[in-house]
Amino acid sequence: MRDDLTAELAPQLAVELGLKLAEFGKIVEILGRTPTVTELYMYSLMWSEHCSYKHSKKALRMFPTTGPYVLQGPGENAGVISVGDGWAVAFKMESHNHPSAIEPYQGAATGVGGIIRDIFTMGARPIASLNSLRFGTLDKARQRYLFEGAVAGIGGYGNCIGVPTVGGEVYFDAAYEGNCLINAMSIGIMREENLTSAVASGAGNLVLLVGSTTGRDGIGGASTLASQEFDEKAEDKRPSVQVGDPFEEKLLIEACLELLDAKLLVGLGDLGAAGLTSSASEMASRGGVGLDIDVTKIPARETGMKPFEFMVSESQERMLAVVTPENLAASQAVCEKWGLRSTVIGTVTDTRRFVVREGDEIVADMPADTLASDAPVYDPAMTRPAYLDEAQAFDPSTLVHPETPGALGDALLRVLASPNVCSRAWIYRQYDQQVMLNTLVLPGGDAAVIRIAGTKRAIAVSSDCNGRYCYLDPYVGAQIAFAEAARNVACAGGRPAAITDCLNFGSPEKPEVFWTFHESVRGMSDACRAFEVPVISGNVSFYNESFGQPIYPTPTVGLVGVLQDASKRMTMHFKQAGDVIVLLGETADELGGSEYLSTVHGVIAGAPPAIDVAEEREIHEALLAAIEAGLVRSAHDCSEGGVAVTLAEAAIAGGLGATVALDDDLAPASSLFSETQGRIVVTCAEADAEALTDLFVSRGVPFSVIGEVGGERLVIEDKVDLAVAALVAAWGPTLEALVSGDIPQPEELVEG
Amino acid sequence: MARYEIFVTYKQGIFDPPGATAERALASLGYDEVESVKIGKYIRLEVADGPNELARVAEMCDKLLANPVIEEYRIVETEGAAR
Amino acid sequence: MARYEIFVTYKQGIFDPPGATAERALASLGYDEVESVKIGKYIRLEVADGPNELARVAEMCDKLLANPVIEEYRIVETEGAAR
Amino acid sequence: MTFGVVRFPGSNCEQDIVIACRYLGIDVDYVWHGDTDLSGFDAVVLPGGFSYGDYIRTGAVARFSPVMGEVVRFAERGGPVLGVCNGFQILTEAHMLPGAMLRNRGLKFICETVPLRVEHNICPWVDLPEGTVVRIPINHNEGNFTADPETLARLDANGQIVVRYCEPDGTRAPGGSAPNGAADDIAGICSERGNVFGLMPHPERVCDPEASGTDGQPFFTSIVAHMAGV
Ligand SMILES: Nc1ncnc2c1ncn2[C@@H]1O[C@H](COP(=O)(O)OP(=O)(O)O)[C@@H](O)[C@H]1O
Ligand SMILES: [Mg+2]
Repeated sequence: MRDDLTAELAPQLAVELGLKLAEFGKIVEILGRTPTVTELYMYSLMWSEHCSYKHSKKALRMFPTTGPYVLQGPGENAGVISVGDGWAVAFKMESHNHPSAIEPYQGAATGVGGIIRDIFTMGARPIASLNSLRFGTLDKARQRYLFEGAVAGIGGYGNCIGVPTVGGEVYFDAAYEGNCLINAMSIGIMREENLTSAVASGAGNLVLLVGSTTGRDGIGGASTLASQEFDEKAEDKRPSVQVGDPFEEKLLIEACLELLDAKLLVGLGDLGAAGLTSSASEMASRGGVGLDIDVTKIPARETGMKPFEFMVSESQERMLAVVTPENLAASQAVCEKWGLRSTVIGTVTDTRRFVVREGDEIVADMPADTLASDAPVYDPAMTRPAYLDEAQAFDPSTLVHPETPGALGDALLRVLASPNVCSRAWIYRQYDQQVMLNTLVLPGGDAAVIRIAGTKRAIAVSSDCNGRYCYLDPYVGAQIAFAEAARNVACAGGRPAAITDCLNFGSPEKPEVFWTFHESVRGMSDACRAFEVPVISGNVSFYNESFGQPIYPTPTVGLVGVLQDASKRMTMHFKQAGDVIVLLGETADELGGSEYLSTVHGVIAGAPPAIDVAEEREIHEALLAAIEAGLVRSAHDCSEGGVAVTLAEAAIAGGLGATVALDDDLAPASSLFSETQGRIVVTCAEADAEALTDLFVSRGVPFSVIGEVGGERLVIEDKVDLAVAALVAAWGPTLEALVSGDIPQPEELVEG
Repeated sequence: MARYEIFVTYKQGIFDPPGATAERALASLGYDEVESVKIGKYIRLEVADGPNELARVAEMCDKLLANPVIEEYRIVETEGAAR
Repeated sequence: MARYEIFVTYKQGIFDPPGATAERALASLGYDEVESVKIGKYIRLEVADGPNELARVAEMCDKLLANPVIEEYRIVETEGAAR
Repeated sequence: MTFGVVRFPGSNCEQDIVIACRYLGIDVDYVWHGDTDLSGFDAVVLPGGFSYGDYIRTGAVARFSPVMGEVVRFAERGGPVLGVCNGFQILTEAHMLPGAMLRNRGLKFICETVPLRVEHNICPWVDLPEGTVVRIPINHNEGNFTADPETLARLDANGQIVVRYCEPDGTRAPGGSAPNGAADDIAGICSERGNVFGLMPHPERVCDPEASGTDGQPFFTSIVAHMAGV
């Protein structure tokens, strides 16, 4: 066995690789000797935050993860739920923040590639993607570069592999300037019987590496990057950027699904963060077996690669399959057919040890479990951040708010033009939204609707998180993230089935940051319980800081809902003049953390809107009952910008105006822009108005009939009177204008 | 008036999918003598004479024409006349 | 073993979208000295020695590496050693 | 009548074509790029996608697939061939249709439903009255069709320009109506005999009223009626 590390040098290297000395001690204890270079690299990656969840593991136990139709909860590459008729849906969301902050196009592209592999590894065919993005404000050239590059990369990869990108979200806030967020979500469909596990078993079976060659690119990439905060050092990590090859990935999807359909594989795993080390050790540990891998068998992209480089390389578009010797020929034939490389690089053993050799010489030999399962688990300290009291104490009513229709109208136009509210068409126009012919509701509304071909059913999907709310109150903010996703899905006619999440935070080693993490997980868990919706997969991204400044706590929710009857799907735009407009829910005076406060007053403070998840659920159920009864013509929820923006968006999308009277007794600005939760603007045919309101009464949900669809203007009695064309002019062009660098001058934005 | 030719390629160790594809395609077309293919960008600038031209061209590469994170480039000044 | 560098550019009169965009971008970055930008492909082939190498490389260009309908190319043999 | 839909490595709309054809009651089956037998097929479709990753140039590698030699012979015998998006790009690379594709003006991928005007044409693939406006999604990064002036003039004179990008009312904007910058607003052209037809838009995406719409149906049914007629 090679010993290439002296007892003196070992701890030094360990620290350089990001291990704590205590962790190094544990490795020596496990091995009963000084680790080799290869072993140390492998442990350092598997025990990194990104791979081991050592800081988040305990908090995540708060999540409800079970349910009658959950086929696979957290722990595999993706979660899986049954959606009826023997069909199952697999989905997961994952972050690629740090790579994208260095190289936005490739970072975002390989992020999409990685999450897609997680899906077809389960035996599911990817059918839809979403993306959740956060950047600094677009008046900064660097932020425009990151935004434009990330969107192009997401499109470049997803379009090429032929998986539609059907939704997502994007916010721009200075809090993300040094550390953008790129969260990618993928959804796949499969027959229940094809559900596969990333497991190795059966001593004597062969380990087959399929797909791209292995190079030095991405050495310590995602895992290293994602496990430490950003600073000047980020520069040195640049070479770890990887270039994605979506063409290779497309071939991998087809070949792997064919291999699984033909039942040729014992197990299948993808190579993601920490490359071969991670997928191989996890597959071994799941199967309770050992592995014996010879790095000289691995097709190399470069000459002179060291064993540890083979083991930790994050070269993209590679899969690891376990096959019986009998099925080897047939399996390789399938790969060959698709023009893919496939190479036997090792065997499954019954020793439960992970052995790596370079030819005849053993360069690593450790208990397989210890890489995947024995990583330390921490109980990080928490303290409630000092800033909270002051931020929450801010009282928006101390500001001078517009009162006259003119001023209120200007405020509405400014909020509509805000990068956080304006049209997202500039983004999704760069994404293939329709390939596979299943997208029944395209991006642009609340949730996208994807039909499940061959059934009457469909799924509705949305990803949401308002980081400002979470900054002002992580517990409430995380509940709202869930509630808004569920509300968007309900507006499309879908009942929430399960969620995935991507928890983006600063350093867990900072008690104040960890407190916000813990509160967010608690909030999301409580919301899930109130809706009886499980968390079936997710991802934690810590160390989202730059120069010591953490981002807003950003616990993003990716929610999948089910429509039993796809023909009952609902959309958000006004349909017909004369339709009656009903506001579900009641508006309270809640401008804290609102888009209006930030856009018009430049203030990000106050208590975020309150939320009662039980009440929220009753409102969704009432809406769903109305939709299923065929009483609803359109439904659009209130989120950033309040009911005024909701009405404006429904008018813009429908090319129809409305005349409305809001019967609350709030100050006009609060009435229009308050971001009170649990509100949905619903329209129905005049003939159905009574039946609809009766239904709401019988369900005991608060509502008010506020007006009528029609005309070419949006008229909100005593408050707003604007041509729909003016709304379009404000809402439509913002992103394109900002990206092209012609930034609206401040004076263009001051109230007239 | 000078002409600068710029050759942009991926850095050492960064995977070049178009090159790899061309390699396979040429082989399947029977060009077995081809051992490797790299595909990058070829940029031709016509620049009005001025102070520290070359330095400014390099600046243009770093800022816009190349992506220093994953690409490297080579600048050659050629006669404006050159074809 | 020889190295061939191939420069593929659009023919006269064919609009070059990336070049035009780069031209505008450089101007907006203040590089007013730039009079024109053309963006094409830079292809580097490592070829095992054999009969009529150059002719075969030209053939590869006509068939695959360039599209004669819109593109023209220039082949330069450089030392295998050259960077 | 049976359609054969070619699967190249990297194609990703072949299944969409098959779904659309089945919906329209047209017999259809896949053809592997490595096969060289088209007997049993009455029409051939080259689908959209990113054959060979669109590396080097869109369609540049797919054009050399074994099946393509047979597709050329099929077309020379007068067999109807349709190329959608990447299929159109492959047809130009194979010189089965004139011209070539450049990157979209603006260098952005474009996915959106756009109005197209049916021109006076000789193409049996589109039997719609001249001037008909249909709304069909485009979905590409390299749909900026270009050809030399003579070729453009010839295409026009011969009725080989089948569909053009236009404004919603069917007119053409002075500055051009093509979102991708295509020469002469060209969205789709056919060969001199008319039997080979390539277009950038995706008619297969608007064949099912339950899901999207019906504007794409004539792009598949016309040829069936035409073949039945002869
Ligand atoms: N990054 C993105 N990628 C794709 N679609 C997006 C993206 N960002 C927003 N969208 C789409 O734009 C529409 C509006 O988004 P958003 O304002 O977040 O809706 P909501 O307020 O209902 O959550 C939605 O259909 C959403 O899917
Ligand atoms: Mg919404």
